[in-house]
Amino acid sequence: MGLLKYTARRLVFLAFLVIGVSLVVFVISHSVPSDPVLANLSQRNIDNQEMVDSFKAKWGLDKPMYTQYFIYVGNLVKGDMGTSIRTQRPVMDDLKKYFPATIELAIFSIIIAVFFGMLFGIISAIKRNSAIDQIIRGISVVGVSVPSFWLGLMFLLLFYVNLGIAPGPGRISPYLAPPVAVTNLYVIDALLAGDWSLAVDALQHLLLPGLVLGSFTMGLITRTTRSSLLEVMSLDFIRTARAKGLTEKMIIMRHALGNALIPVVTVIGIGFGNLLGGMVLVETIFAWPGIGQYAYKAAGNLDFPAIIGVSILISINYVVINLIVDLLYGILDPRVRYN
Amino acid sequence: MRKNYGILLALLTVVLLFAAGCGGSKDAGTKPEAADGTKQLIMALDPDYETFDPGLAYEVYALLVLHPVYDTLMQFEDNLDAPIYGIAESHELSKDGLSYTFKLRKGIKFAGGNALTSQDVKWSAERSMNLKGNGAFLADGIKSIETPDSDTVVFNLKGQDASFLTKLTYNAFGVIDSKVAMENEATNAVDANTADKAKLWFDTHSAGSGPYVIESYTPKVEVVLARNKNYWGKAPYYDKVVLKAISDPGTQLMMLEKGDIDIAFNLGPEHVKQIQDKPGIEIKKAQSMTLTFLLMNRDPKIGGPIANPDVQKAIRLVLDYQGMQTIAGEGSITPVAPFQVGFLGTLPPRDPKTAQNIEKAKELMKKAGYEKGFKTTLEVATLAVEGMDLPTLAQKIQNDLLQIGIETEIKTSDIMVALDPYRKGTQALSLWYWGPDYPDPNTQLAFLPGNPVGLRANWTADMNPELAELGKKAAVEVDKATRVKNLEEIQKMMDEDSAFDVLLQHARHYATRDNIQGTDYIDLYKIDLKDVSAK
Amino acid sequence: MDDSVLVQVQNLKMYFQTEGSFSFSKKYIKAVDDVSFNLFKGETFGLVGESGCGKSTLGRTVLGLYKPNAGKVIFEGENIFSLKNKRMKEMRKKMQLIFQDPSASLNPRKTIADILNEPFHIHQVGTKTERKAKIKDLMDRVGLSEYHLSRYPHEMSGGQKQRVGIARALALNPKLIICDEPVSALDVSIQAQVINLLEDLQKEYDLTYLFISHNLSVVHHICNRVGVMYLGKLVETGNHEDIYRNTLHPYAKALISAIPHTDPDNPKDRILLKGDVPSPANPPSGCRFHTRCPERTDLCSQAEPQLKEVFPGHFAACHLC
Amino acid sequence: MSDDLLDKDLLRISNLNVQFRTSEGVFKAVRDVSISIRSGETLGIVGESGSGKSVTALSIMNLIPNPPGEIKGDIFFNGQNLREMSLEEVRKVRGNEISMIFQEPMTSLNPIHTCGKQIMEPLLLHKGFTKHEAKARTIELLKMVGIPLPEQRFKEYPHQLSGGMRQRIMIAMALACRPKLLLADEPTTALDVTIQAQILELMKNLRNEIDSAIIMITHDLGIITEMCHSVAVMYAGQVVESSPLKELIREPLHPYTEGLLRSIPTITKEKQRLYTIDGTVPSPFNMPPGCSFQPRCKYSNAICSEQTPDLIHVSEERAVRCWRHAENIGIGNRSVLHG
Amino acid sequence: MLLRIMKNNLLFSIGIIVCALWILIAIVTVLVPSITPYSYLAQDLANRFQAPSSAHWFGTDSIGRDVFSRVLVGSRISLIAGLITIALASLMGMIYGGIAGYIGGLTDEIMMRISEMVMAFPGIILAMTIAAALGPSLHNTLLAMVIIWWPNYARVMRSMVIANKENEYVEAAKSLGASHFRIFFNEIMPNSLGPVLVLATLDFGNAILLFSGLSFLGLGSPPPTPEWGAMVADGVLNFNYWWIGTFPGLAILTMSVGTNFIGDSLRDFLDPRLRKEI
Repeated sequence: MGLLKYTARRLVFLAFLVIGVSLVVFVISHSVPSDPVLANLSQRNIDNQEMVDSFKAKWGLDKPMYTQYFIYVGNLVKGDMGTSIRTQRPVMDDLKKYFPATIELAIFSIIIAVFFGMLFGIISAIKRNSAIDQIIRGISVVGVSVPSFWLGLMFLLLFYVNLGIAPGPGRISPYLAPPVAVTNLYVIDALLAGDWSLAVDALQHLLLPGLVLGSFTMGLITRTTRSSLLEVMSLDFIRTARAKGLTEKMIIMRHALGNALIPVVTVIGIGFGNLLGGMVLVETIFAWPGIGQYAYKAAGNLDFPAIIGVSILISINYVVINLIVDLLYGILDPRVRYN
Repeated sequence: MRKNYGILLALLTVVLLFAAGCGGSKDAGTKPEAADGTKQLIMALDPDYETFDPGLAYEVYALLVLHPVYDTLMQFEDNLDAPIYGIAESHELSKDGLSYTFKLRKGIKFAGGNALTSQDVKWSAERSMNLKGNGAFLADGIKSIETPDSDTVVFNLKGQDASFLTKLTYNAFGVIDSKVAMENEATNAVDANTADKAKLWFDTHSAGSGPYVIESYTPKVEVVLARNKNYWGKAPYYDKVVLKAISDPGTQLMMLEKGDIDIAFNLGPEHVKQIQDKPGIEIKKAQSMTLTFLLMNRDPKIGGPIANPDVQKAIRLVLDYQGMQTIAGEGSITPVAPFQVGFLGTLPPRDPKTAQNIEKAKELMKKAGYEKGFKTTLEVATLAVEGMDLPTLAQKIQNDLLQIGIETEIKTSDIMVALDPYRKGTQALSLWYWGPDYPDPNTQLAFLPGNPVGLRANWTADMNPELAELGKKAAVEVDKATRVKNLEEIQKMMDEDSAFDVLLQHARHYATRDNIQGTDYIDLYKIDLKDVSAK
Repeated sequence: MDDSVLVQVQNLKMYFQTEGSFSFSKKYIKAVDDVSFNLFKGETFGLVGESGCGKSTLGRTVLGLYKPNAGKVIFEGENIFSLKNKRMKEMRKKMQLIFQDPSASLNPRKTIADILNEPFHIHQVGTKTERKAKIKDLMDRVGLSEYHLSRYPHEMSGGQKQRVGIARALALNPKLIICDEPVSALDVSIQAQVINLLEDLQKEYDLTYLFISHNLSVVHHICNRVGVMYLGKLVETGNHEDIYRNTLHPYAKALISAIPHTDPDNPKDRILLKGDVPSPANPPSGCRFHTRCPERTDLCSQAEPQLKEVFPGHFAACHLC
Repeated sequence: MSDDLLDKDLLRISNLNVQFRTSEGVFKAVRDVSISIRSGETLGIVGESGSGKSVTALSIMNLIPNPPGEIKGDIFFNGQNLREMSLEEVRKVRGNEISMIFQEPMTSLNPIHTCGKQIMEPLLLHKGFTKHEAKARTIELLKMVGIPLPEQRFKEYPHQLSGGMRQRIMIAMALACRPKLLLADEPTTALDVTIQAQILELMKNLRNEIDSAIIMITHDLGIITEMCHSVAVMYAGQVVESSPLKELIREPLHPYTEGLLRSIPTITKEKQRLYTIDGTVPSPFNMPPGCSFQPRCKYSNAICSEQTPDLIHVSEERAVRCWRHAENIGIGNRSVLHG
Repeated sequence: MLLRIMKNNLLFSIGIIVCALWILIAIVTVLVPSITPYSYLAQDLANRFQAPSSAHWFGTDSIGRDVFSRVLVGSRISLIAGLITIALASLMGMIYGGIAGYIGGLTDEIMMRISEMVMAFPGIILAMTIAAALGPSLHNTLLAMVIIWWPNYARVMRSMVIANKENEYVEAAKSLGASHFRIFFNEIMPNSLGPVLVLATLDFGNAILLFSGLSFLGLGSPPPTPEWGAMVADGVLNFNYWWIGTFPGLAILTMSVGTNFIGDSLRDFLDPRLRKEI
């Protein structure tokens, strides 16, 4: 009951969010000095009033703002986000095309980040204040502090150019054709198509950008796991477990870790959100055809239908991730369900 | 439960990493042949195309893709002076210079199997006109199109046009299989700009008669062209051409070095230097038709002190063209006026060593009453022109202008945003680039006072009536000798008085693996893909 | 009412909402549910009960810190809930609060001097020198030295902090002090010191105490009259002697018998209650104590007993009395 | 020390010293504590907060975190010195032969495991029970500690239970392996008066049933009076008096004990001004010279502030750490328990 | 206190030293511009793309400017950007969150939903849009960053205020008749600042990172400002001259690592849960 109610409330918020986000971009789009009409016609056509008019009519730019907004929301409800001024394609189609690439990378890097982050965090907490703890803390802080665009550059220089042990930018090697699009996640599509070598190739291409993108989240998770585990280890029920005669390993595995994971889940959620933000930079460096590059181009060109589309998508994503995190909370922490 | 998930996750990650790490070390470095023996060309470029609808596409790289897909009546081979026949066999120009009659080659079939007729030529051109896309202006001069028979097509013009044959080389006149197109909701009707729904189809399919067809298009990733089995001409060497979208020149360079790609097309002059001595790589250089110029507004309300013609002349004299050519890279030159070297009638470029005259510039500043200098804004779009970063050049200009006391603040913005004030003519001082709309000097007349680009500097015809008048004459002149004379005169006048200072005509730098050939630069197409082959 | 009454509490109800403000089904915790009693001038009225019975909420509501759902608190003839802001601020001077946790009730970022200056500052009382003298006097009264003034709360012991809390309460010369578990966080040896101090101050300043505690021994020691609370209700009130020697309500009996005694030679019989205190969000029907009452009858689960005067001045809310 | 002494005592602590190194310096939480308890006996340790009573109990279980804590001294349990055992061996004793109940039933149970699972844990660990057997025994235990509907409670999480119920779970857990010694560290302090009475009653009943020795740690002399046979009074880390209960109540020997007894208000006492012990407990970092209680003691004289008194036996069963009694008995008769 | 933490914490000491060094560099290069080996603006086209050498420690860039001098001068921009963003965002967030937390109820609910909306909004896209629309400049970029950033502080501040609101010393002030204003600013605020300050220290590095990311995308101050992110972008353009991008990148890294070391250690130090002592 509580859970359903909670989920329903989040979904209502989601609707408000979509309206709010689109409204914000709409207001920005109409308060900027630049004119998207002029920005998107060729040098010649700008002098042709007929062309300008037909362009404006096509995008509804000749109507007042609130009318445009209502038109937009009306279409949005029908699943139509309008047409990108820049790519001249429906925004929805663009998003469908670019988003899977981003999601594939994000999922991969979150897996890396969670695995190493938790591993490092646990080691660090167990060996608190030892040399290895200091080293891990150092690494995690560097992970949080390193500029991703720079790290990507360094990784490519080192592993791709100089050592030749990693593949270059892009989702797959240039000489390979992408797999038949089913999910648009290349690794999965390649496996579905039974093309093992293509799947491996796609995985290899995920490695460097995944590491770069995941470094921040990994640092965050390491840090949180460490402090959360330390905190839990100082709680009374750990003393109870010790008094029962459990070994330290049993205490950590059975009693501490489960409790320590709870705040880590939040951080994973935050990290996932951050990934989508950090995408812009990493995708630029690794020529990754994802939503980040799309958003970057859209923003630079004041392609407002696309900007609204991306913003809504990422906002929804944020809410959905938060919802998942909250639901996970309920699974990890039995107290939540009843409060 | 939880524990099991953890172990599963760990195992999965380890396996993934292992697979990735091992495979990586084995595969990187060489481009393996496709298993089935198909020959494949891979070119990396920083594309600007957004659509492959021949009626709408107007981007710089659109013709790279569309030229080998859609045949045109006229085309260029290597020399931009004179177009040669494409699918036209011959043509006649009426005495009044207003009517072109073309005979089509016989027996040409579209990739889909339909025969190509004069109807298709007419339909395609009309569709372009009515779609009112960015390239539609090329057809502005056309009054009507007639098709007396299936292999004859007649273009009736509104007025004489010396560059009409050149204009026909554009994709706007690319011949589409009208039957296939109409099946996919295309139309050539007057209301095509709203009624035509074929754009999305054209993005990922093609209906042309060229040597290649569009096999697939993944925006921001790649375009794959496949051999057209019905092609009427000599079959191209490669079965497949893959155009990889890789925006970063450094990345292109890396991939070329690794052998992952055959052509790295967007290299800056500096990248080229890096790989000069690397084995397996061939460096290509060519004169590009792209200009970089400084716009100086003539309207005192906008330009302030900049609007003063003496100040503008002083700026032309104080700039260090030699330094700029260093930045733009080897092969770049500085034309006297906005007419590219390589076009009919263009004067020899400036000698960068002697072009700079700071003393005289200072005198002119004094004469204009700005001996102490002034402050202004230098607007520039953030992009690279032929591998040269425009903001970098802006910093060089900023530095040079300080010598006559002009302090500039650089204002950068994205190209699409910067275009707005540029077109409205509200920029005082700005750095811009220009590529010809079609390979004919007439396209450059836009820079003259009263003409579209001239007006962006608020340089109206009454400010230099003589020059404006000469420009009007040059536009319609068809006699070659008179054209040359007129054009030369215009350039000389613009050297004396102009709202523009042409800084650079760029060189195009790119590189290929040294085992391929036929990759010479043609400004219109960049590279004619059908001509590329292995050595 | 005669002049001897300082405060009349009439039918006070204080409910707290448990669900968020957007919720449709609002749930309430009935922390104080229809409570009436009087406080006489100069007396110490003890309010006892287990945690969650609403005694602290009652104390704070009497002080006007909460806005009750119903009822009145008449202080010297005025209902404090109908007072305007300015008048209420004046009224604040007359009643003060001493807290259970001496470390939580002192702002950790202020020195003792700052803390004691605050009442004067808020009410704009006295000049700087007057305030200084008054603070010095207060410190003296509660047994602290002048050098403590520059300290921060965390630099002092629990007992000293509680003395500061008492000094602050005394600053504005109140008539009523509500002592909310003032000694339960203190060690035994310190507890006695503070109890003695409170007793001394009462005599000296003619104070009335509302003394809230779960410790029946302490209440026995310090109070003239006692009220026993259970689940938001007052179940028995009366003189100290009435309550301890002639207990009426079964709950009060159990409570008193549960006190660990210090006489090893006379172990006494104990009334052990079954189960736990029900949730105040969902109290039992009828008599709220009937679920645990060893003497319950059928009537108890149906009708709610009213507080009635069984003996003169000795009230109880039980069907059996 | 004679053999029969060892035989009689289930647990004998001698010369226990525990100190903590903190950033503010070293503080001695427990100083020269010697306590012994026989099977079936209930010993009360009473003292104010910071007197070292909890630390003493935790030291028996070797639950003092090290660092910062350091334990010195001997703890004989069943004739074996726990201090000389390896950590592994100590673990086999913990929760098995010695178990412990903590003050806060709220925080001493792991919130993410069911009550049943937590009670079963020592059975599986120490007794080698199968899960099935352990469950049967757990239900039995739950019944024993008076929990209604034990099968249902078995599956519930701690937060679903009231404080009193949780403390019963703790007791069931502590008794699971039928320990020889039960340490109860303020088991009722966090509970309400009526619930406290229930729990004390339960413990009294169980004591008769299971025949373990109990060490009851509390600050409440009332609880000691109800539960214990003998008492050790602690002040500032030292045992200042140890005695059978009745004699202590009747005739306290140490001034601190006397003050403690007299300063507690009771409902049996006449209303009169309370006796007070002046001053406060000294800071563990800044102990007064000589007797720790000397600054607050009304009997103190010159020697008290110069020399620390030893814990001396005034009779077979009574010992006190005070110069008054040392002098009364005379130097010659002093039987020093240690040192 | 500082020295005491430093003594026991290697990472903290490193952080303090690194940050102090950068602040020193920033101040000295402002006060004595001639201290850099070259002017950060001086172009020397004859000596462009020089590899690191004794003449140019970090080499030269595409128009022959000394990378070392530019990295040194660039420190002031990153520091100022971090400082202003954090200061404004925390101030705004503190007031907003403080009000929401103190008033509570429906107001709180609505205010928090709004801040959540801002948080859900993809920050970097908002920043890019603002920068593209208003034109890239330092203050537009900072404006965008503040707009993205404040909800974090609002959330922390709100939870602190809600927690502190329940404190007995607040009730004590209320019972003395203190006004809401006084209670809020005198009792609640000072005690809620700690976590916000820790967050601010931790965030400082993040702000520098975001700022450099935006300037990497060309959304910072216009050239020739020696912004580190823009310099890395320059390095990407001139890929094979590794020094152009590597050194400014290292500068961002060290500054960000330094502040993170400090923030991390401060949080550990100030978090009583991690300093539990018996």
